[in-house]
Amino acid sequence: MNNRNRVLTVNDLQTTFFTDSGEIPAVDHIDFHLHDGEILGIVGESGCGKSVTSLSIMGLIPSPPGKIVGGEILYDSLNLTRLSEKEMRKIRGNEIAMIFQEPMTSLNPLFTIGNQMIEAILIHEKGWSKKKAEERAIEILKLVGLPRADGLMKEYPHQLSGGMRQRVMIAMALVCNPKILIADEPTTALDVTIQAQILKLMKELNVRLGTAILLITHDLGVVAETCERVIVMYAGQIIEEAPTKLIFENPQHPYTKGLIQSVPDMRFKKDRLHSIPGNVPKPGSIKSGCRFAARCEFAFDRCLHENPELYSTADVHQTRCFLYDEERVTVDEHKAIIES
Amino acid sequence: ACGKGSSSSKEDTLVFGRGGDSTSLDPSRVTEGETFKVTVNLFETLLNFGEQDTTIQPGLAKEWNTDDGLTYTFNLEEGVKFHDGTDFNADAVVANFERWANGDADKFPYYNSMFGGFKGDEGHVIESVTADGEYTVIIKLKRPQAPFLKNIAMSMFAIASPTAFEKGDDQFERNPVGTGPFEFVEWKANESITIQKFDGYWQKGLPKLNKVVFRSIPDNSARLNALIAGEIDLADGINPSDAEKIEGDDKLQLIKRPSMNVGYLGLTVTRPPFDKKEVRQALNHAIDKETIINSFFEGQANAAKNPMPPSISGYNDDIEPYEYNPEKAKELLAKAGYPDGFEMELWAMPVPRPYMPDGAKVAEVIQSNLADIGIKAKIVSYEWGTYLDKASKGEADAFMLGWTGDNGDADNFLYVLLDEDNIGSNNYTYFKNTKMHDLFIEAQTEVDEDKRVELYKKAQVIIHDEAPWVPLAHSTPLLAAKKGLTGFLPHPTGSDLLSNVEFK
Amino acid sequence: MLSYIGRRIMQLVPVLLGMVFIVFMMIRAIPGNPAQLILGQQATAEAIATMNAKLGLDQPWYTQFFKYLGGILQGDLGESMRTRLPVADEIWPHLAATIELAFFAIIIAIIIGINAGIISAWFQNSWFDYIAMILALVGVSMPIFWLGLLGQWVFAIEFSWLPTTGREQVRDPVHAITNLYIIDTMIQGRFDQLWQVMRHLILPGVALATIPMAIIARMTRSSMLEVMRSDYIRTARAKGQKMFWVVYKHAFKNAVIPVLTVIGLQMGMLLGGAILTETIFAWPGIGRYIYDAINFRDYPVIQSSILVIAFIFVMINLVVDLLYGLIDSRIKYD
Amino acid sequence: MSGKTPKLDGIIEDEKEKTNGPWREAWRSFRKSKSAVAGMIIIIFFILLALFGPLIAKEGINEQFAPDRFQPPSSEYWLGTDDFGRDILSRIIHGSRISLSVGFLSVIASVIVGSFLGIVAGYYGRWTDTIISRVFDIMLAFPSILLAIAIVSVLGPGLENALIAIAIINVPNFGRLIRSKVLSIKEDEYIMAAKAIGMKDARILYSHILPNSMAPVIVQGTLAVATAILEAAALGFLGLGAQAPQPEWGKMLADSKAYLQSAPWTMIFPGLSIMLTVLGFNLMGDGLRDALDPKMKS
Amino acid sequence: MSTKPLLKVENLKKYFPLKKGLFGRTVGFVKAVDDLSFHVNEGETLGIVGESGCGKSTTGRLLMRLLEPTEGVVEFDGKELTSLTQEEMRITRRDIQMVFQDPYASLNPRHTIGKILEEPLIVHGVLDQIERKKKVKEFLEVVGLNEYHAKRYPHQFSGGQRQRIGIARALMTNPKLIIADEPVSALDVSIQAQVLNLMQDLQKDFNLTYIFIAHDLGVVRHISDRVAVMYLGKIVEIAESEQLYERPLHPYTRALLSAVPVPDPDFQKEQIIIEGDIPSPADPPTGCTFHTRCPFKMDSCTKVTPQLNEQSLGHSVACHLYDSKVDNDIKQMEGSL
Ligand SMILES: Nc1ncnc2c1ncn2[C@@H]1O[C@H](COP(=O)(O)OP(=O)(O)OP(=O)(O)O)[C@@H](O)[C@H]1O
Ligand SMILES: Nc1ncnc2c1ncn2[C@@H]1O[C@H](COP(=O)(O)OP(=O)(O)OP(=O)(O)O)[C@@H](O)[C@H]1O
Ligand SMILES: [Mg+2]
Ligand SMILES: [Mg+2]
Repeated sequence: MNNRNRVLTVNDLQTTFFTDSGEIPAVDHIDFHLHDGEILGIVGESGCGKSVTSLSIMGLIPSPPGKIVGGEILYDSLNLTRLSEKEMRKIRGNEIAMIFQEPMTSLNPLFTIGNQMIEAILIHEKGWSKKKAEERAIEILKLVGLPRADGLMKEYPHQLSGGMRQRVMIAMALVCNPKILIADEPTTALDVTIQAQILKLMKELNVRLGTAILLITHDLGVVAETCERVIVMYAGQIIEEAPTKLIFENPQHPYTKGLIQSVPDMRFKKDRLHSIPGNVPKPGSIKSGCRFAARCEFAFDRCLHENPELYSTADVHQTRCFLYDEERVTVDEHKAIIES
Repeated sequence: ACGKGSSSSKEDTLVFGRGGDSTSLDPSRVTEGETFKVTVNLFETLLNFGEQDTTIQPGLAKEWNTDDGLTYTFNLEEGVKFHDGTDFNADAVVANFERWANGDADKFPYYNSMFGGFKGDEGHVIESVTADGEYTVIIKLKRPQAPFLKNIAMSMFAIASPTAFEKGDDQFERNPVGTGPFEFVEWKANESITIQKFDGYWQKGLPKLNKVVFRSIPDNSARLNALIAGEIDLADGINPSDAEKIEGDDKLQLIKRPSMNVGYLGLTVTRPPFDKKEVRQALNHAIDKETIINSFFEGQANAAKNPMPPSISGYNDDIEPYEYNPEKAKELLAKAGYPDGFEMELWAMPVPRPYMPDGAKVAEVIQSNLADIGIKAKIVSYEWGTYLDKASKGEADAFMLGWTGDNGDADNFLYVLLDEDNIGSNNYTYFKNTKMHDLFIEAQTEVDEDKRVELYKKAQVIIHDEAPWVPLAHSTPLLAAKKGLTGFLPHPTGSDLLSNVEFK
Repeated sequence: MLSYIGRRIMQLVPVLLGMVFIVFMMIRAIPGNPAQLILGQQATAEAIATMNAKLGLDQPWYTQFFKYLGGILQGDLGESMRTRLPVADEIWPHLAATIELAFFAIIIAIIIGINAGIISAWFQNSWFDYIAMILALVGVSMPIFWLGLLGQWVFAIEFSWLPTTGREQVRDPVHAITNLYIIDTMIQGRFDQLWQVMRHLILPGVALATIPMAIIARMTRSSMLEVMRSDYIRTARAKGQKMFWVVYKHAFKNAVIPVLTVIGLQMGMLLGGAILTETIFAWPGIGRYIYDAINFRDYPVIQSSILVIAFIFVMINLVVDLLYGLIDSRIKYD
Repeated sequence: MSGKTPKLDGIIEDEKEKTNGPWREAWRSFRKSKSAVAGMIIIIFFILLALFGPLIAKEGINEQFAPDRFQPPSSEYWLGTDDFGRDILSRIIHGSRISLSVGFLSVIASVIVGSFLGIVAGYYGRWTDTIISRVFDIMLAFPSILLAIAIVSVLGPGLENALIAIAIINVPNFGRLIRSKVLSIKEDEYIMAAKAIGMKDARILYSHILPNSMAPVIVQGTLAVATAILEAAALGFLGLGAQAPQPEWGKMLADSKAYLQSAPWTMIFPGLSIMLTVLGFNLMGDGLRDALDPKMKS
Repeated sequence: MSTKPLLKVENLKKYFPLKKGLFGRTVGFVKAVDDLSFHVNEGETLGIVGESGCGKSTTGRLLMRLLEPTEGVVEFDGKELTSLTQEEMRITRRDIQMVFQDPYASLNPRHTIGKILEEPLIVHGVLDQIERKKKVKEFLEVVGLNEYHAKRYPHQFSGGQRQRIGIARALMTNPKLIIADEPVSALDVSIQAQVLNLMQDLQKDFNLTYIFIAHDLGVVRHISDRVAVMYLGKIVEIAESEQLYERPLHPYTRALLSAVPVPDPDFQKEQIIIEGDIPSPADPPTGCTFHTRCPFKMDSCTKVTPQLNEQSLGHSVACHLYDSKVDNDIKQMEGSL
């Protein structure tokens, strides 16, 4: 897995919203990367910064009030944070495409599907004739499993069901064969049976087209079924990162553990759910110490004053928790002993 | 016809800005001045007024005479043609009189009031109008009517082309055909009326202008602005306050219309406390006419002491005006039983009129004058229609109003405005005096001018003493024109003949 | 669609009937007698009585009302009491004058207002946004009669750049065909006159345009801001679309409906509400016509012209509603 | 595990902040908007002027002093004098009383009548709704200024009648607003919740629906004061509103428009006063809308 | 747990008329709830699941008569609710309370929490002012909030706290039955667990009966004793929750269960992905409403509407596969599943 190319690398990214009521560090020093052709999941509760991360990559942070204040986003070796709006436009939709949570509102209600598909093509394929673009649009609509693609071209979004719209969104994202597809909670608004259809489609496309997918979700089930690797976010930070299997078998961060335990499982009945006390904090509301300390049953002194780093506990497993800092502590202690 | 004037290099189109549009172009059917302003140039009357007064001059009739004041003979101009080519002759005149006499008050309101009714009516003055040959017309009256010739000279009794009006009255008032120096071209409602030189006009060399456009600009200041900007050449209804400025402008000239009007404050004698003569006299003493004239007529007026202007024969100049004297006024009030004054409504005119350019403001001065003698006056105003209606019903305590003479006869002021016969119409004060009434009736049938003058002078003494009015001013209505405009002689009646006007 | 229009017009009937009734009753409540006004100060009591009879004013109100209604149903708007002309003939030139002015004004207002609103929303919180919005606020707060007078003073009198009043150069009057002078001069190929007509439109047009312009700008801005937050705008940008097209194609089309509503309402307002401008600029329009008619108690004129204006007003709304459907296929007319 | 006792949950990280009601909250966000505060300052300025100005302005408003006619602004007459030689500043100060009271009173009257009709129409629906809505439709199909002119013609010109006319023409605006508000609040889930606890209709109306429709009424009301002032001035300008010698701004404008060129100050200042006051209300209305309308809140 | 039915529903229907045109002609009906029959025993939790628009919320509202049913009988605690007058019903609402999906929208933004909680007591005229305040305080604590929260407004709380307030409000009048319409679907996972636990605790403490509406099958299983599965306004299957999840009978239930992603990457499940979308309730398919998407569609499915049949004790299903006539076929089908 490691020998695969990194198509996207995020280093120390910081995105802050400068609002009337203060600065909100919605994304607070995050590092991660996406391999060629993999499906990487990002999970976390509402407001933890998942969408802001993805919008930062796309260069679509609403500004003002938002701004990328630090770090870099490397697409291959191109730093996206440095690009001009014009250069960025060439990347968007062409190299990196994105689909959003709400299929109901993500399509412009006043233009036909065809119009919006063709637009997406012509933006990047300057020399194409309208006819050619239309053919391509129909081809790709068929690819995402939409019946009567020809007819759909002339229809308006409101004439389609939610599942169909999400398929159109995916088709629109794929028209230019992007390297990366960012999917921000693509199925949250859909019914389970429809969700299953869409997830299946995304997996198929990932295999067929080799598109790397960054799948954002808050549903651990979706992650378990779809992703190879998972990032868990909490209050603007990555708190754990590991291959999917590892996360579920051996969750390390107390929050990840709690999260996994608090989901009612359909397969069997738990007597009582585990519950993490307290509320999900807003980014920036906790100034010092570990963001999770206040809700953490294992919290100790250090947690309240110092923010832990991401500690690698295994080759592919990283956790932001002092509980996994033991090694270092011991090393430091050794040093101290030797020096004395 | 359009676009005709645009090419010629000599300036021969006059744009005359005025306050309102005409309602009709058939002068016999309306009573309103804006119509006559136009029709006086389209039509002619048997007799004319003087250029700037109301003396009787020849018109379409070059001579006229009467022996007994009952039979009048008119000898007509020959070779005159209507704009439509119809010949003007005695038959045409008869046809016009027949038309009027067979109408009703609704159709020909002025005929009704000037000649006492229509054919068959008891009060109808005209016995018959007949042609005696091509160019002689004989008018017989039932009884003498003193101002008869003046009446004949009024612009409403203009002679129209029978061919034209026989097509129908309603059709005619949109397409007027007369013998005047100008013929009708176009009427754009509320915007402009265009008339142009009548090539077949009988008086050689007239008119001097090729075209005249009457343009309605309701707002006085806007009209002046248009004049300054050169969009119009002549503007009626200039605010007295602008006079100084116009005189100072070397591109403009100020033109004064001879005054034949009176502006007054009427006191409704049926409403206490104005039923008391002393109170009415007190008001006469209390009001500072000088300030009013200086401030709101900008000096373009004379203080009034009688209900008619001095230019009209019969004016009594011997009358001593009530002096401005608040103390005396207070005394009179006390005598009448109001030592501490009282409260009253003071009705202010909502619209500017030549005799009262700014009623509301004058009312404010009067209000403060009255306050000086302890009378609390509340200024009330209705819009014009209501104002007249309510005032004529005697609902006002004191109201401002005025009158512009139609034919320059004393009867047209005194009888119309103050006689008991006109209570409910133009006598808004409800003033009644038998002695005065008798004088008026006598004067109406008296043909001897000197005797008439005496009668009216006597009447004025009575009016002065009874004081149903506070006569305020005889204003000089102002016009302004472009510098090069000559030959424009404004007429006291407000109907200005433009045939001599030209640009230099 | 056609049946929708038909139904809408059917729904109009009670509104218009109600209006006729209200206007009818209201103007009869205005004190003052038309006969007196027609006949003038000199009129005798009997003349007034004859006149009343002739005008039918001596009949009970319901007889008058139903007579009037009956006339309207036959397309007869009555006859002016003052000028004795059929109201239908008289109305058009006045209405045309106002329509020309109102259209000119609304077009200025739309072009400037919409673009100012769009740009303000696009560059929210920029100096352009601030200045445009302050101007817009000043615009809605403007007593237009004051603005008109000042404009007249500065541009027509002090600098003589523009004519002070009227619709045309009176010395060279436009030959009226449709009474819409812009069209008339074009039909006749008189482009010199067209130029003059346009010059006459500018001052009153701008004065009249001020308020709608400001309202449209504000409405466009807020509607655009709302739309710009929506998901499909993000989608359009994620496709790599240029901001210009995102704003003018995707966002504007979605933002335009409330703006259209406002435009429709304002246009209706301009048609009848131009009285002040018409007074100041001696514009021979319908507002002035009605105002004079009120002063003269010219009942048929008041009734009919208000009816006509209201009818146009409601028709504008209908057109606006139909436009919604053209823009937004989700809106169905059935 | 801490999940055992639900009582523990939720109270962590709950600092005891002050209670902030929605009104206080609105006030906070209102205060943040510079333009809203500017608007409020303008209004307060004019209100103070109206209340105390007459004490300061020593010149009588109606004292005519003919020798001082048309004095340009000077140290003696800050804003100059008019055609009666009256001090324009004093008249403007007194005029603020008229404009503000016409603005406020007419709007209050239309809010009361409009709310009543709107609630009846919105809450009871059916034929009352149909009738009331139709009447509103009819009234709204008149150009408002024409309607005002017609009403004033019926009642007779004068300040009180102008006020009544303005109040009448604004009734349908408020009526519709309230009606639509009532209709939309009726569908809100907390109304469902109130019904679910067995609340009576009347109580729902006055304890839930009314308070929640107040915010837009306040916003609309503030903006309506602005238009009312403009309308009053327009009527004054046409001679149908305030009568002489009342120093109403619109009337002052009309009285002095003849002197635009010779004494421009006579009309510039009243016009400015109208514009400023109206601007103040518009600014404040905008600020209130942002503060009170939850839809605009981010 | 007693087996006495607290609530009995028979043939409950709600058709919303589709209006059209100037005079509001009715041109059709949205059959939001179409012929439901079920019962809820005292002290138990009945879960109702189904995809969006299938009529879950409508059912909930019909039970409280917040909507008037088109047809059918609701019997609560021996009383026939559907025949009560408005006033009687209003009073009866003391005993049936509701918890809503969107905790923010269901709280009046202009009232303090104290007022919101006190209101049910005022409305039903129970207790005097002092006692009411005491009870408010008590119940705030019951749901894990604090006394001082009474002075605050809804917008000052987090989603989970608001939902606690919603629950507290429902408890104020000591109801017997609580209808919870998706009470946790707007909440985050970790918060959801808190609220579910709270609801379970309260059920024990106050001997409550729940009707728990949700679309999350995991949550429903966790909290329910029995579960009803709805599809297009009809119950297609109802059973003890163990039964339903372990041995689902209806093809829709199976598809639904198989579609739920399981948070366990190692778990291998049968994948039945049903094609297509839910048809519109305004124009439901004839016969079995599921036949358009059913992998086991038979001829009879397009024509005959299947009735709920009890297959084993307490386990009913509405599917022609289980009609006795086609008993043989079932066995074959079962094999192939
Ligand atoms: N336009 C904005 N202005 C101010 N703050 C913002 C804005 N957008 C996001 N934030 C802040 O950034 C934080 C992260 O938001 P983000 O949308 O990334 O959350 P998320 O993880 O996607 O949540 P969800 O699951 O609800 O979509 C939020 O807490 C929010 O306060
Ligand atoms: N007042 C109403 N008028 C008309 N149709 C309605 C009304 N309320 C609900 N419906 C329709 O009835 C059907 C069932 O709605 P309901 O709200 O009960 O579904 P639900 O199962 O609760 O869905 P969700 O999971 O989205 O909340 C839907 O198709 C809806 O459109
Ligand atoms: Mg998000
Ligand atoms: Mg629901």
